Amino acid sequence: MSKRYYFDHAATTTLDPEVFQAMEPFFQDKFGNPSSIYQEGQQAERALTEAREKVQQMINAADSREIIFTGSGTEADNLAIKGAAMARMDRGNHIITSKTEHHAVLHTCEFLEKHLDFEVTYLPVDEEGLIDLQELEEAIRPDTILITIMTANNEIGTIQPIFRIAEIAGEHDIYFHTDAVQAAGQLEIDVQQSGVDLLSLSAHKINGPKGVGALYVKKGTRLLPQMQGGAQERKRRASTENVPGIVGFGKAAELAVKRLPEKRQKLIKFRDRIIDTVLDEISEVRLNGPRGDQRLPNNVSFCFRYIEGESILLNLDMLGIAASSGSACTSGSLDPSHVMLSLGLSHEVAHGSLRISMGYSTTEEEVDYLLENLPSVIQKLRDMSPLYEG
Amino acid sequence: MSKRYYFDHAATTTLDPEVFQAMEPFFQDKFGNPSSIYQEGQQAERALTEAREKVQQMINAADSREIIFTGSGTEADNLAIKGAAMARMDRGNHIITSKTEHHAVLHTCEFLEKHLDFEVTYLPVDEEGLIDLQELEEAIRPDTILITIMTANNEIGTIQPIFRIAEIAGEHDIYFHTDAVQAAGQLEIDVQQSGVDLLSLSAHKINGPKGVGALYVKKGTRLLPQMQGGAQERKRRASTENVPGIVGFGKAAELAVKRLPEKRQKLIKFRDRIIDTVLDEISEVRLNGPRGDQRLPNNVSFCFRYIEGESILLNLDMLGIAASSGSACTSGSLDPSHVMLSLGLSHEVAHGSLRISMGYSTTEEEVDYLLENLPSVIQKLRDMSPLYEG
Amino acid sequence: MYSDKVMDHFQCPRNVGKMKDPDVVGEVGNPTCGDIIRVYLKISDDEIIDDIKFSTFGCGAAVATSSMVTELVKGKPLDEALQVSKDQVAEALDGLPPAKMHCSNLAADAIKNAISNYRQGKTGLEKDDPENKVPHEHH
Amino acid sequence: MYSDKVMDHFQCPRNVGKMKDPDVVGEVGNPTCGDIIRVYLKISDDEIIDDIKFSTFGCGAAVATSSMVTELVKGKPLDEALQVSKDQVAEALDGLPPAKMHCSNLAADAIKNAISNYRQGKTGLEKDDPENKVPHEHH
Ligand SMILES: Cc1ncc(COP(=O)(O)O)c(C=O)c1O
Ligand SMILES: Cc1ncc(COP(=O)(O)O)c(C=O)c1O
Repeated sequence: MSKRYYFDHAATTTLDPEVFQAMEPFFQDKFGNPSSIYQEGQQAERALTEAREKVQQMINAADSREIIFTGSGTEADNLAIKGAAMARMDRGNHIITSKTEHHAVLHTCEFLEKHLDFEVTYLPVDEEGLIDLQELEEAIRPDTILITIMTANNEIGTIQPIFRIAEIAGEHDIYFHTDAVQAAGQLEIDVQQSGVDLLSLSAHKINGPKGVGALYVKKGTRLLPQMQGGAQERKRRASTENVPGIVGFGKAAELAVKRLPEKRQKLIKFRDRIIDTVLDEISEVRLNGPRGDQRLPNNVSFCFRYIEGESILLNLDMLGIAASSGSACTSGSLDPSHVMLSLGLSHEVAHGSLRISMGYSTTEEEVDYLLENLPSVIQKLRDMSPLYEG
Repeated sequence: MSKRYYFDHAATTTLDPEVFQAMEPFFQDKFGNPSSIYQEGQQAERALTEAREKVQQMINAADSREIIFTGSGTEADNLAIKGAAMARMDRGNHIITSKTEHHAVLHTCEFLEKHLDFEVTYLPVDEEGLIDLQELEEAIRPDTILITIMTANNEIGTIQPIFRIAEIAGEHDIYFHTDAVQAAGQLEIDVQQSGVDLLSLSAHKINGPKGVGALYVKKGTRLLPQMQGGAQERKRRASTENVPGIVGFGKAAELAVKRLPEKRQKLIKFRDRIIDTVLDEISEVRLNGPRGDQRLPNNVSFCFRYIEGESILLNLDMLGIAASSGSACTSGSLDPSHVMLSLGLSHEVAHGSLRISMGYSTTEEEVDYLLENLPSVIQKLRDMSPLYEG
Repeated sequence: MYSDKVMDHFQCPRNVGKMKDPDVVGEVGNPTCGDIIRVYLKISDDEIIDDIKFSTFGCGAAVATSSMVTELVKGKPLDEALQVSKDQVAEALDGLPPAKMHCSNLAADAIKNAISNYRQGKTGLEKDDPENKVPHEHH
Repeated sequence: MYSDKVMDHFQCPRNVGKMKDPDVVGEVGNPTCGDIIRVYLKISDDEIIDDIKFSTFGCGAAVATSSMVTELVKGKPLDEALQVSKDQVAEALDGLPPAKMHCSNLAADAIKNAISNYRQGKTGLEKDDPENKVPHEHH
């Protein structure tokens, strides 16, 4: 493979060498089962505790026991929503979420509607992807038991007003879950200050390993476990623990905290340069999501008219650039991304979306290369589009 | 750590060096998300396909698409049981299982009883841990939709008559799930010949990585997915795939198949030698589980009267030996293992259980060492027991 | 995901572009689905496709199948061009991913639409004639 | 899981063994729970614990707490020995895992049972006297 320019850090990230180093001993040397009482087991158990404390610190939880390790960010979302909903069925069966949540949240809510008789309100968003707090308040009913709104959107980078949502939820004694999978490593997360009850994380988005996630569960929050079996994770998530994976998550969390200020500054600069340059050099393009502080530092999202996303990606790939799109062809369904459609875009426009997402390792030179090559790719595709008259 | 003698392969195994080698490139180099259409993603996707084919081959499934990768053996059990039960609610709500299943099965059944109005029959076992096929037939009702009986028991090594159970289930159009987590790598598994509908596996029991499992789902079997989100695993298990873990599982499956005949022969020899020697040299000891072909090649389980399991383990640990017990102290509950109690043992006797489980790497020298040291540990503890008059 | 042949046709599409004065055009698909294929034909007096161009809004498969179809029908009599099927196009490209067989393999239909227009004496460029464009239905 | 001190007392229990002719014995626990602790005492005329031995059926914590208790009370007057509490035992061992605090930390109770037997003029070895043995209740 010749030189690659990776601009899809929101999809997944490479494992940081330091993280790999931290994990390595736990594959062969320190391979014990943490439930075992002999040396190998106790060693593994201690490693879990350390990792738990590092994840705790990343989100400033009060106690490391508030962290449940899971097998993915998706599982954390499923556990939070099903677990809280089923635990609170005695109080009501209404859930509030938004239309731009990740499928791990949306499809979980739909599962509860379809199979367990819950009712779900899907809040609309404005053209920048923000929910309206007044609409949220109006959607609250006496039987509302859970609000789940993501901290930051994976496609368009919109940051929701989490503190205010937590406050509103608290006033009505409603649990508040937030999917912070994309926010972690990009923003400071402080569960005590924000007052959320449940928060999902995923290791592979912050240069940690794939196949490990975590759910923060504030002390006292009722949660019905969704994985039955052994007594692991204080009986809240059965399964022999993925020790190397969890150790890697801990290390990745530690690095994420350390690197945040510098990374943030760098990526905001790159982000704004990409946005400015593209809006300047390419016609008939739309920026998806807000500008400034309400946008994730590492996310850029455009819709280019008259062309289709997969074709953009394949052309970029041929040039060594990896990026993503919410076009139907890449979403695994017939429709383009539900996030794009929620912004009020037509199908045609939504098909032409391109997400550029950056990470810790992104360099100026990579951004240069992207900006040099993107305009001609767009033009090439427009030239072969029957919709483009230019 | 000085030289260790690891006799707890049923709890977990060390990662085979070849497996580690197979996984390693997928952490940093080939880190793409399999859902991505650019090179990095497609490379990861191909690796998943290869791993799936290797797991397929280990159990002789007809099609690799019948394999769903999960985050653990526990998750495979949960998905099989909840997924099949919820998919078949239109046909009935009765499930049959046995009293000696792993908690991943038992507690999942209890979850369905408690929260989703299913009814569960827990079949008793005889003193060797075998279910009675006649009792199974008698337990079948018109509304029985699922039978879940493990292939081989994790504590006492009893192998259930899977072929016959599958036949009985088939005659009544009942789905048959079997937890083969402990059987894999020890016995030949052939899902086509045995006719099971659903079968659970876990990588870390066969020198693969922790945090990866798999569920075999025979083509045409209805299954309601239990993890909602993206379209991974053909929409049956959402989550970004644990690519290195799955690749490792594939390699471990390949090695397990290759090594089975030789390993089997070796371990049966060791197993029978341990059983014979202990029964010969130590008084008032009970072998748990059957002898011969109905017992897993790698499992030995005893109850030693007058003494308690955790104390045995700690003493062995001090001598460098790692083993396990079903005593209350090690089970995380107040009662000793439900498996021991199901055999009809008293609490007192059940507390004194010791499981010795072997693996591919077990050597004759390790067995020698164990047999040299076990009798004096037992005697030392008996000498300090108020129950022992000897 | 895509065969080398598909990627080759995507990377270097044959006969791509808009034709200044075609005898007839055909079009299929719609922007909502994310796939539109338009073909421009020059047809000789004895009903041979003398020249062909295409323009496509769509994914890799849509571009590659368009390119392949133009290769398959160029120089052929109309009756033969009408025989070109989706399966043939996919086969000539060493196969397509299952999800792409239906949605993005529309180029043969565009040819049929063009020929049908031609035989009805239309150019396919008349405004507001619904028959000019074949919408693409999802089943 | 266990502190070094616990492991030390487990590995080399102090005062372990059965006493040939004790003045009194005390016992607590039952085999169903998986923990029984028996203590054997020699008591001087001025009510000092001159010698003590224990035997234990139980886990690591049960053995270590038994060992520690015998050290704490040996040479002490009975009234002082009665003051030894579970928390003191656990503390002297640099702590116990939470799950072990209640179930396996019974040795102080065994001492109390022995002293109570002694003061009632019993040896604690009488057969069929239910008061001789303190069953261990789970809450
Ligand atoms: C916002 C958001 N939530 C949840 C997930 C799911 O996490 P995972 O891939 O670990 O299952 C992702 C990424 O895929 C995400 O971007
Ligand atoms: C029989 C059996 N089933 C299920 C499991 C659970 O598998 P995992 O540890 O991968 O969750 C185990 C082992 O823990 C087992 O022995």
